[in-house]
Amino acid sequence: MATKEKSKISKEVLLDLHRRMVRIRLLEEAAGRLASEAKIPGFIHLYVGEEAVAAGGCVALTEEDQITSTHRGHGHLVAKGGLFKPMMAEFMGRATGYCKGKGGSMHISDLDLGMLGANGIVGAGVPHAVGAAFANKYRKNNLVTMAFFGDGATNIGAFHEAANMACALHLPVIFMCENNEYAEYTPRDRVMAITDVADRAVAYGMPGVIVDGMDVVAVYEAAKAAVERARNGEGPSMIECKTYRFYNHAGVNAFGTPYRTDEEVREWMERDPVKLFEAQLELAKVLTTEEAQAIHNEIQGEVDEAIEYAEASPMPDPLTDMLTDVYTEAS
Amino acid sequence: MATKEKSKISKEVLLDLHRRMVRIRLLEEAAGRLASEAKIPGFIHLYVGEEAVAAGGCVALTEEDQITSTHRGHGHLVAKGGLFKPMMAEFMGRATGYCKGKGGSMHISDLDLGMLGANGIVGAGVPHAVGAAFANKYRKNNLVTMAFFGDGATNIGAFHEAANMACALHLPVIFMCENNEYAEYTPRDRVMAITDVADRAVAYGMPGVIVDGMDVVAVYEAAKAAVERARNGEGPSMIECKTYRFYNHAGVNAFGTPYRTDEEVREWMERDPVKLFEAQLELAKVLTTEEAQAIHNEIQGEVDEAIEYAEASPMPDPLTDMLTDVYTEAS
Amino acid sequence: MAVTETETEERVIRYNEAFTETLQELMREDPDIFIAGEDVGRYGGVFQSFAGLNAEFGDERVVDTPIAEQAIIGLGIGAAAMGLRPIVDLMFMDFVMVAMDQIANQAAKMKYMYGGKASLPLTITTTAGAGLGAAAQHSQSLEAWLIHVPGLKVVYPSNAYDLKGLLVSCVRDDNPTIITLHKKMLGSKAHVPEGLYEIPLGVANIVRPGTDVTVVAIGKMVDEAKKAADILSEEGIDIEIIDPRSLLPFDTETVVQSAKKTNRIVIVHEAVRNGGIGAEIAAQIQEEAFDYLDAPIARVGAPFSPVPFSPALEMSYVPSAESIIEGVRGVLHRIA
Amino acid sequence: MAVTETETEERVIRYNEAFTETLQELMREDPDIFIAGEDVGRYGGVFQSFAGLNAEFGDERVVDTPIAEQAIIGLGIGAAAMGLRPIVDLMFMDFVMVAMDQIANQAAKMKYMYGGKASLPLTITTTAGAGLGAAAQHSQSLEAWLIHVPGLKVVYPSNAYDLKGLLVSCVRDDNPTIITLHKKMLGSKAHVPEGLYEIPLGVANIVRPGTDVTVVAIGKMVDEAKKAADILSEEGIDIEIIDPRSLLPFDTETVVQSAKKTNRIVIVHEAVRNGGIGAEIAAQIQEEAFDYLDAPIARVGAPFSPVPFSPALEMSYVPSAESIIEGVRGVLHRIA
Ligand SMILES: Cc1ncc(C[n+]2csc(CCOP(=O)(O)OP(=O)(O)O)c2C)c(N)n1
Ligand SMILES: Cc1ncc(C[n+]2csc(CCOP(=O)(O)OP(=O)(O)O)c2C)c(N)n1
Ligand SMILES: [Mg+2]
Ligand SMILES: [Mg+2]
Repeated sequence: MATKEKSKISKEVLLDLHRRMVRIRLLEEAAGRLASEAKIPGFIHLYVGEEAVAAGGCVALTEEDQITSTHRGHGHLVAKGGLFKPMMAEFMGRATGYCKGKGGSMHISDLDLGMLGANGIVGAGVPHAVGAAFANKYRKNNLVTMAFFGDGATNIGAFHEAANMACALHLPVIFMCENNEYAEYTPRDRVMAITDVADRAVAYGMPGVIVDGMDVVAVYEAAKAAVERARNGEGPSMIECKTYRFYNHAGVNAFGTPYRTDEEVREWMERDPVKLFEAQLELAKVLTTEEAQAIHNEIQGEVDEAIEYAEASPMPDPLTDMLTDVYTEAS
Repeated sequence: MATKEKSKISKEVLLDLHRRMVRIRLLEEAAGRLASEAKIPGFIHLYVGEEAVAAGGCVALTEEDQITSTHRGHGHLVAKGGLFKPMMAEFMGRATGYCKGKGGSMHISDLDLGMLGANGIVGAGVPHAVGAAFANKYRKNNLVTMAFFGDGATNIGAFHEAANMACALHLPVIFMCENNEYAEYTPRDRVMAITDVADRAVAYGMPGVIVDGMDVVAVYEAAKAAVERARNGEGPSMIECKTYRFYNHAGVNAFGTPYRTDEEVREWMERDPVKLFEAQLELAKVLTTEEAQAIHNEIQGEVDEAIEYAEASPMPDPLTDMLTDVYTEAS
Repeated sequence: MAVTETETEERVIRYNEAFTETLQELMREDPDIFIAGEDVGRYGGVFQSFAGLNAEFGDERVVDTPIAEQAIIGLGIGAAAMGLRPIVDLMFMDFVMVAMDQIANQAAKMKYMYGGKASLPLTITTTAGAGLGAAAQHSQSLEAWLIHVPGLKVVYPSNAYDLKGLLVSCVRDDNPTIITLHKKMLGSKAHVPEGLYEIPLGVANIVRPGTDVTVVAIGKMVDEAKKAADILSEEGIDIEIIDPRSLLPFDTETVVQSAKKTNRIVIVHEAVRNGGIGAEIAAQIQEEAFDYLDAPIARVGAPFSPVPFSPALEMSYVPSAESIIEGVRGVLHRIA
Repeated sequence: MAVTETETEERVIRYNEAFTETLQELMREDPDIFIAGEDVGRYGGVFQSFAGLNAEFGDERVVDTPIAEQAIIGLGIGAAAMGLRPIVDLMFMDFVMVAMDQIANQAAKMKYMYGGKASLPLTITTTAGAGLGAAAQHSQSLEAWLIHVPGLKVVYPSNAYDLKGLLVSCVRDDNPTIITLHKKMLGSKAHVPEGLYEIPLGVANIVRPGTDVTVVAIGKMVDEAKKAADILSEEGIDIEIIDPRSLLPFDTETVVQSAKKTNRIVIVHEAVRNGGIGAEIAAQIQEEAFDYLDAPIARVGAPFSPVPFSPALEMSYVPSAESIIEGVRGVLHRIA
C-alpha cells in the first residue's frame, strides 16, 4: 500500500524500521515461550502483531525524544532502543533487569532511553507524556513526546484530561493509538459507539488521522508528519493505527478464545506486519529473503544470549533490595 | 430569535418557561443578598443569567424524568419543581431544609422530584445521570435523564467516561452543557483549544447541537428534540447552551473582577434571558408587562415567605442529628 | 432448596465458584440486581468469577462496560438512587484509585449530604492481594483507606463459606458496600451450602479459640494465621484467631473480649503496615482493654515499599505464617 | 538577604502570604520550578495564594490548567521525570480523590517500579480542613490515606513560619511531596523571616514543653491544643504539645520520648477518627513506650460522618480546644 511512497524513504530508514520490528517480534516470541514455561512470572502482554506501530512511531523520533507506554510495553521499549539483556532479566525478575526486578513486564522502562515507563493502569501514562512534552517546550529543546495507548484506553478519564490539556497548552505531543479492536476480552463495539478512535481528536482541537497499523511505512510517515508538526510548535496530533494483537490479551494463546473467532485472527495474521514489510522490501529490492533471514538469525542469537544472561543473573535480595528505591535520598 | 417558532409552542408551555425562569431569578437574587449579609454560610454559586438553560431543559421533561446537577444547582432544582421553603432553609443550614442542613447550597437536591443532587465535585454528577438512565432503560419506564454540567466540566475525566458509556450502552440521556465561557476565574480559551463544546459529541457518537442559551425557547426546542430521541430509544444527545453567569463564580459581584471585563458582562446582561423572553412574550401578545409584573410580585412574595420560614426554622442539633443519615438502617 | 443436609455438608466448592453461584442465586431472586464492569459480561470476568451469568441473565443484567471506573461506579450510584440494586466490579482493588471520588465523595456521602433521601443499595466487588507477580499496581490491599470513609461498609471474606454469606449481606444491604476477594484465594475450597444465607456485617468470627495470644487476621492472612497456630500449638502455645470479616462496621467487642482473655495481641494484614487497618484495630484495643494488655499490640504487615514484582522479593514482602509466628513470639517474650 | 536580624524578627505575615512569598523566592532561585493548577495563573488562585506569580514569571512558569486533576498531577510527574521541579496545585484536598491514581499509583511508585531511575522532584500543594461551611466535599482532611503510600512525603504546617521552611524542603526534595495548607489558617499570622530557610522533613516540633500530658496535634489542631494548654495550665495541668509537621516521614522518636516523660497521650486531628492518622501514631507509641503509659492513648478526631454543612453541626463536628481538654481529662482521670 505504501510501496509508492517508499521511494522517498531512505534505505537506511527502511532497514531500521525492519530491524526494529524483527527485534520486537523475536523478543516477544521468546518471552511468550518463557512465560508458558513459567520462567517469567506474573502477567505478560505480548506485542506480537502490532510491531509496525512501535517501530514506525519510534523511527520517526530521535533518541532524545520521549515515549510513554502501556501494560503492553515491551515493543515500545525495544523500538526506543531497549536492550534485550536487561529486558529479559526484568521479565524474569532478576536484579540485573531494567527495573532491578522490581517492576517486571508491566513496568518495563528505561528513562535513559526516553522510555518513561510501561504502566499497569490503563491510560495513566498519557498524562506523563503531556508532562514530558511540557518540559520540552519549557526548555525549548525542540524535543517531542509520543504517547502510545490502546483503543480501550481512550475511554478512560486520564486519557481525555491529558489530550485536552496537551491541546490547551499547545504541547509537542503525538497521541499514538493502537486500535487493536479489543480491550482485554471485550470488542470495541461493545464499549464505544464510534468506529474510529481518530474521531476523538476533534474534541480537543487537534488533527486526527487513521493509518494501516500493519503497514510500518504508513505508520512511520504519519508519525513523521505529526512529529514535524510538534517540533514546529504546531501542537499535538493524534494517529490511530488499525492493528491487531495476534495472541490473547495476556499469554500466548492465539486461537480458541471465546471472544474472537479463529477466522478473524487468521485474517489478521495474513497481514502480519513483519512479513508484509519483508515482502515489500524484497519487491523494492531493498532486502532479499536471505538477508532478511540473516537479520532474523542475528537477532535471534541476541535474544538467546539475553535469555542465558537473564537466567544466569541473580535474583534481588529481600534483605538488601526490598526497601531501596522507594525514596531518593538527599545527596 | 425564536419568535417565529414560538407559534408552535402552546401558551401554557410559554408561560411555564417564563414562570420557571422568574422563579429561579428571584430566588437567586434573594439568596445572593442573604449570602452578602452572611445569613447564608459557605460558598454560593448563583445561576442568575443562565435561567433559560434549566427552565428550557426541565420544561422539556416530565416530572418523573430525572436530572443531575452541579455546584451551581439552585436553578436546576427550582426548574425541576423545587420548593422555595426547604431550599432557603437548606441554604441557611436549617433542619427544615431539603437536606436537613447537612448539604447546603452545593448539595441541594430533592430525589423525590427526580433532582439527583447538586454536586461539589466538577463533573461527578454526570456518571450518576448515566446510572439513572440505565435504570430507566432497565425498567423500560420510558423516562429520560438530563445531565447539566458546565463547559469546564467537559475537561474532566468523569464527564468523558460517562458520555462514552452512555453512548456505548445507548442510554436515554441528554447531556446539557452550560457553556458560560468560564470555569471559575479562567476563560475557556485558556483551557480548551476548541470553541464549541458541542464538538465533543462526535467523540462519543452522539449528535451535538449548539443553541443560544439566553433564548429559553431555543433551549426548550433543542431539549424537546433530544428528549424525544432518548424516549424513542435513539440514544444520547448533547446540547451546548451558550450562556453567561452575570455574577462572579461565587457570590454576587458582577463587575470589577479581574478576569472578565465589565464591558463583557454588560453586553451579556443586555441579553438577559428573562427580559428577552418577556419582551418576546409581550410582542407575541402572550403576556403583558403588567401580567409579567404580577407574576414577579407573586413569586417575590413566595420568596419572602420562604426567607421568613427559613429564618424561623430551627438549626439541626449536633446531639441528635450529627450521626443520622450516614447509613440506611436495615428495616 | 430440595438439598438434603448430607448433600449440603458434603459440598465443597471454590471461593471463586462461591462468588459466581451467590450472584446467580441472588439475581434469580431479585430482578433489580444487575452487574456491570469490565469484561464481566460475555467473557465472564478476567478471573471467570462472573462465568455464565451473562448467558443466563442477558446483556441487560450482566453488562460489559468501557474501561471507565469512574463511570462504572457512577453508573451504580445513579441506578441505585433509582432503586435498583447494582453490583459493579472493579477488576483490581488498585483501581479504586481511579474511582475514589465516586466511591468516597459520591456514593459514601450522598445519603448524608442529601439529608437522608438517597439510599444506595450498591455493591462494589473487587480483588486484592499480592503473590501473583502482578507488581506494584495490581497487588495492593487498600482497605485502610476505605474504613476511613463514613457511609461505606467494607467486607473481606477469608474463605468460600463466608464469602457467600457476606456477599449476600452486602447485596441486600441498602448502603454502598465493598467486598474484596483475594486473588490468591480464588481456588481455595470450603464447604458452601447451596441456597442463600446471610452473615451479618459487623460480626467477627472466632476462627480458632485459644488462650495465649489473639491473632486478628484479615482476608488471606487468616489461613496464614491458622498455619502459624498449628505450628505454635506444637510448642504448647495456644492461639486464638479472630477474623473480623467486616472491617467497617468493625466488631470491636469480640476483639476486645479476646484481648481481655489472652492479654496479648498480634494483628496481621497484607497491606503496608504504616497507616494500615492494623493501626486502627490496635488503637481501639488499647483504648478498651488497656489494663489487660501484657505486651504492646504487635502489627504484622507489608514493609514500607510498593509491592515488588520479582517473586524473590514478593515472597518475603507478603506477611506469612512465619512473620505471624515472629509477631507472636514477640508479644510472648518481650524485652521490656 | 540584606535583611537585618531586627527587621526579620519584627516581620509578621499571614500563612497565605508566607506561601506566596516562598514560591516567589524559590522560583527566583531555581528556573526549573514551575507551577500549574486551576486558576493559579492569571487569577492568582482561588485563595489568592499564588497572587502575583503569573505576572512576575509569566504564563510559561505559572500555568493555568483545565479542570483535570489527573492530568495536572500527571503533568507534574512527566515534567519531574524530565528533571524539572514542578509544583502542582490541587485546590482542595478533597480533590485528591479524582487524582488518587496519579498520586499513589504513579508518582509514589514510579521510582520503585522503574528500579530507581525515576526521581520525581514533584510538590503537590493543597488545602484541607473544615469550618467554612463548605460541606462534605470541600472540607476533608485525608492525610491518613497518604501516609499509607510508600514513596510519598506528607507535610502539614501549623503556622506561617513552619509553612515557609517546610515548603522549601518539599520543593527541594527529590521525591513527590504533598503539603497541605489549612483553609481556616490562611489569614493566621506569624513571624516569618524573608529569604529561604529549610525545616527538615521528619522532624517534629515541641511547640510547648510540658510534663503531665503529651498532646500530639496536627495542622490547625496545634492552635486548638495551645488554647487547651492555656486553659489547663490554670488548673495546674502542664501540657506538652508536639506538632509532627511532617506526617510521612514521621518523627516517632520525638513523640515516643515525650510519651516516656509524660506517660499520658492525647492525639488530635481534624479528620474522621476511625482510620485516621491518630491510629497509626497511637499504635506506634504503644509499641515503643508500652511500659511508660499510665492511661490508654486517647484520640480526638471528627465523628464518623461526612462533614456537615450547617454551622450548627460543623462547629461541634470539628475538634476544638474543648474536645482536647476533654481528651486530656480522660487520660488524667481514667476509670480503669
Ligand atoms: C484503570 C484500569 N482499568 C482496567 C485495567 C485492566 N486492563 C488491563 S489492560 C486492559 C485493556 C486495555 O485495552 P487497550 O487500551 O485497548 O489496550 P490493549 O490491551 O488492547 O493493547 C484492561 C481493561 C487496568 N489495568 N487499569
Ligand atoms: C474536581 C474538581 N475540581 C475543581 C473544582 C473547583 N471548581 C468548582 S466550580 C469550578 C468551575 C466549574 O466550571 P464549569 O464546569 O464551567 O461550571 P460553571 O461554574 O461555569 O457553571 C471549579 C474549578 C471542583 N469543585 N471539583
Ligand atoms: Mg485494544
Ligand atoms: Mg463554566
